[in-house]
Amino acid sequence: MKKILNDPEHYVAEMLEGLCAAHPEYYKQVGPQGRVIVLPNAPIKGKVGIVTGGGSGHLPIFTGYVGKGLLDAAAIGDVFCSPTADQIAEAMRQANSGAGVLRLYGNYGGDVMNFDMAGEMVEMEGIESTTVLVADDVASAPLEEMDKRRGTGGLVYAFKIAGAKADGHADLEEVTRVAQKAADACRSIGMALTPCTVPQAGKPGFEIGEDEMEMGMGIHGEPGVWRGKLKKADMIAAEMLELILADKPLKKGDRVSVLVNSLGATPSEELYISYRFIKSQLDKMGIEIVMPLIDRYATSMEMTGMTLTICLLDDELEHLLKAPCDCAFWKVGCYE
Amino acid sequence: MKKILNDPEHYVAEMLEGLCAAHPEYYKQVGPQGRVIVLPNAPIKGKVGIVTGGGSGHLPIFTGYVGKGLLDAAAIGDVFCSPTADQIAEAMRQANSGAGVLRLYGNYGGDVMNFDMAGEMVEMEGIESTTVLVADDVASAPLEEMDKRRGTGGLVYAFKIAGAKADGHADLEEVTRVAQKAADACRSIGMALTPCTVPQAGKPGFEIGEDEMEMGMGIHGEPGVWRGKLKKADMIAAEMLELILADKPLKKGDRVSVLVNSLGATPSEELYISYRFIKSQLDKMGIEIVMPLIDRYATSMEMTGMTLTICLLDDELEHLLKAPCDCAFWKVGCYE
Amino acid sequence: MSIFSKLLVIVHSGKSDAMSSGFTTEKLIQTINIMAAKMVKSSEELNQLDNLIGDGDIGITMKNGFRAMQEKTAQFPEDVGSAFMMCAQAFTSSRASSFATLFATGLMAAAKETKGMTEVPYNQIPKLLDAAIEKMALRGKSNLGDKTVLDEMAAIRGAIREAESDQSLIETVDNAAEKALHDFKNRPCRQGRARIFGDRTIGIDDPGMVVIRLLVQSLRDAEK
Amino acid sequence: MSIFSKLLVIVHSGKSDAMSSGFTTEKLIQTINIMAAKMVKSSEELNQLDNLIGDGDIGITMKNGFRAMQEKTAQFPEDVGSAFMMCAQAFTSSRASSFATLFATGLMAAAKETKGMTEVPYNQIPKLLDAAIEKMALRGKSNLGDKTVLDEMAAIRGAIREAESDQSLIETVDNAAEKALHDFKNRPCRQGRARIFGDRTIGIDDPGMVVIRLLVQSLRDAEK
Ligand SMILES: Nc1ncnc2c1ncn2[C@@H]1O[C@H](COP(=O)(O)OP(=O)(O)O)[C@@H](O)[C@H]1O
Ligand SMILES: Nc1ncnc2c1ncn2[C@@H]1O[C@H](COP(=O)(O)OP(=O)(O)O)[C@@H](O)[C@H]1O
Ligand SMILES: [Mg+2]
Ligand SMILES: [Mg+2]
Ligand SMILES: [Mg+2]
Ligand SMILES: [Mg+2]
Repeated sequence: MKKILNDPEHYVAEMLEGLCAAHPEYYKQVGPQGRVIVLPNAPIKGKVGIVTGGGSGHLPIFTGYVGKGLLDAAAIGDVFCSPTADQIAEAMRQANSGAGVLRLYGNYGGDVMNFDMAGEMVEMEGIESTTVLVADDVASAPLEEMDKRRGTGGLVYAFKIAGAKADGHADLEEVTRVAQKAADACRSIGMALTPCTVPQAGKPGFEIGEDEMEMGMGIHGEPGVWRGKLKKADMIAAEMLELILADKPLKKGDRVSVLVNSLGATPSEELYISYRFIKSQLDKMGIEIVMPLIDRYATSMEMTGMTLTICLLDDELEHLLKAPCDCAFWKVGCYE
Repeated sequence: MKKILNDPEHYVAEMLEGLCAAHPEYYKQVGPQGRVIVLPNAPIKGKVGIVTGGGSGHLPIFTGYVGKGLLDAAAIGDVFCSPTADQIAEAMRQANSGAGVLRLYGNYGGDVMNFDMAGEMVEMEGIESTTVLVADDVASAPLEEMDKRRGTGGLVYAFKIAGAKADGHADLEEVTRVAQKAADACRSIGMALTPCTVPQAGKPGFEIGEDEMEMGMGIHGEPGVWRGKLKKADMIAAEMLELILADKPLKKGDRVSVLVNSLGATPSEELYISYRFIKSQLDKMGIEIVMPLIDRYATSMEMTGMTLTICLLDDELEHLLKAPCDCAFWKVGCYE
Repeated sequence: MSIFSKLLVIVHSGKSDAMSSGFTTEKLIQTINIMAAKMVKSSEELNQLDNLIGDGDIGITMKNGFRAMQEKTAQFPEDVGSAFMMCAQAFTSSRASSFATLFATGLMAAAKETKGMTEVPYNQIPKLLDAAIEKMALRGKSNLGDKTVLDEMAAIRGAIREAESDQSLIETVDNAAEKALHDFKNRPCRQGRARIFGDRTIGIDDPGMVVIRLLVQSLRDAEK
Repeated sequence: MSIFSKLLVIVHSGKSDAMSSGFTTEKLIQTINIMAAKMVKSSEELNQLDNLIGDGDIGITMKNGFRAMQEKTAQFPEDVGSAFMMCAQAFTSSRASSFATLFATGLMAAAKETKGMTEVPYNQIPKLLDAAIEKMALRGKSNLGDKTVLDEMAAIRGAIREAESDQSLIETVDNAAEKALHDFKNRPCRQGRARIFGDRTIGIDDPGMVVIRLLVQSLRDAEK
């Protein structure tokens, strides 16, 4: 295991300690086992709180997106493990100013159960809350079973758009509505070239041949659509785009944002090579790209591979996407 | 070679095409073979132009730091190869508004020769220029031969600080002075766990055992101080800090910025684990950390490893470091 | 006669006995200890199984979860409901995973049913099991037949109902547990991480079902 | 008699001959073609050598550089100086690397010396070589003895000066080239990427020196 770490048991604790020490203006560590990260000035009076959570190992997701115009709190589990219900409940308490809390997270079984349980726990304390699940990975279930799909790059758009809406002091119903709208607007697909290693496991999560790739693989190494010889960048991008467009057709004149996201080891250079092709295809179709995101937004530690997300915009979503936000990993526009 | 690319011969061209297509507000592609990337509104009237250059494969370095409050133009070579003198000369022409041009780049033999040659070329055209070399890697030569050291993370501080100075419309002499001051204020050291592959070479740049690390390794895989068994994160950080402090002692009350930089594959989680320890050590010494930078600022594609840079600040450098800047990879503060 | 056997005997016969008229906190602790030993021993095997169609952690979950419960037993109150609640809390807070959450959900259901009781009549045990299955299904948004922990628990519940005699009860339950595993082996998992593997889960035991099967086995072995 | 041999003979004797009174653009093209073939053939071997103590690209540099020059030969003007200048430009613009820049610097020095001449008297060749070495040393901020291309060129320059007869000149130069390589083999590289490898470069030929040695060899072989 080629990782820079101390005891694998302390991986998450030390990571969070470093994160909060580096950026105290964005992240405050509280809650059971210190697994709740909250905006230092939360809860913000009159503002709907947005809470997320999930496993560690995906920075900037989840914790990293706690910030202005983004999330108010996140509950963070071990690497690739859900946070516990009481951690999530504490994140919700921290985020609640009385205006209610949106639970906004990815559709993974363990997370759903714990977020539901947490919701029930704080409900008894009088905290009103709603849920929006991001389930954007088209490779994880067919269209008929959309509700079984897992969440991936779409989380980034949902965080940004819901965060901007809450920033404007919309009420819980409105924030929930746009969060759901953003989640519904996104489709994603991933591909991987090499696995990553969960520190506590000590060995790679899967094996794959020296000349192989897997199309449609999930961010924890969940099996995808096919595994075979590594293809050329343009072929890969073309297929990813095709899989997304088959699921959510786009037409001339549509405006979309595109997220070309590295799973960790894949360098920016390769993301730009891929983006180049994706843009050329969308150009041909008469589809306009707005605010493309090309970097590491949702990773699996040192996994090699990338995900592509397309978010279909309308005026409302575009406006919210372009609104200011500020966290250690992502800044849009300016707060003044 | 597990890379997402088309023809290795077109790696750099396609990468630049994607970069400029994604962020036309920051990057315009001009010059011989399209290897000059320039701010769309350059040259900026009355402003000293800052030009850098170097090999591809290090994003955000070099091209990525063309932006407001940063660089005006960059000449970019093949992966790990210097740009040509005529590309550099063209970058200088593009950046020159008449206020002169600072050539600010890393101390690598090939680059120095080509920047010198370019300087001579444009001198005949009446473009005034100066040179500041960043040579911050303490592992690459002993203190007595400082001028032989290569440039690494210190480039980021030099770009930021010189860029802010030029942004304030200081003259060439002043911009050159603070650039040199920033370069002198930085010390860096790297370590690597796995190599990266130059696309045109098709195979990893070096070999290293499954349980080995190399301390002091350069960003192109240049040999370091020692190679041996992979140590724990805190031991690695302690040794890196020690090597830097032996070269540039710090005292109680000093203010520094710290850059913990991933070479590519090493995830943010591990950077934060390392930062945690570095901060605790500096805290003990009574040294204050200002604006820590913890991310991928200077990479070697998919290499696993990290570099540590310490930049000793005075009021002037701190002020310039915190001044606004804006490029696709790094935003500080706000332009309004 | 072991606690478990006695428990099952009495559950089945529907009559309480003078010596041990019900399930107490003390008996809960004994049960936990028996099961904990089995989970520690089987941890690696369970991880390996979960690794085939999941993330390879269910063994850690069970080991940590039972250890966390054991650490709390000294503070267990006489109130069986509160003791069950402490079990649930210990189990979830040790480590979040689908199974931990489901298991804790089941324990909470039992807690609700037994709140305020220092002795739970054995014949109420089937009710606890029913409550647990119901709440766990709600929590997991899953149905019987999805090849999950629920199917194994339902099989046990069924065996208790149908056992022909008091003496054969533990054997019947144990056989039912084994049979359910076998019956589901060649069906696909339709919940949790395993779902995504689809037909590749055919021929592989569901890790959650195996956990329950092992817990039953630990009680049967303790009786021998 | 080959061009190169004739060139050396005349350089050495200091007298020009009627048939071929000097070095012309045409002869430059012939020389480039001979050398280009050698560089194409040796490209992989040179890369491997550079890989030991550098970045493994000097073979590509030379192959591409000579090909770039060949692509320009059709447009070479009669003015030898301008032709040399076009060589320098072709060489640098094809690919930047230390060696390409140094080689181009040398070609530019030659260009300056021969500007406006359609025929360069052979006896001026040593002057061109001197100018190239001087400018290259300035460009590389390096000294003789650093185990670089400069040392190989200096050895050749020295051999021309000391050759005992016209006929033996090409042999003398070739031997000197070989000897210089041998003499420096067990010294450490003090410039370029190789410098960082320090004493590990002892026992390994400097790639830049080997390039020059191969170029000389190609001319000697062409004469046979
Ligand atoms: N939605 C669900 N409903 C019922 N049982 C489930 C559900 N999801 C998972 N399980 C059970 O949990 C087991 C996996 O537990 P665990 O390894 O803790 O999951 P994970 O690591 O994916 O969070 C499965 O074998 C299955 O029996
Ligand atoms: N500063 C220098 N002065 C003289 N010669 C140099 C210098 N740097 C490199 N060289 C020569 O160039 C050769 C390496 O060329 P090349 O492979 O193109 O370098 P790089 O790939 O490092 O840019 C060396 O073998 C040496 O002969
Ligand atoms: Mg599991
Ligand atoms: Mg798990
Ligand atoms: Mg080289
Ligand atoms: Mg090179």
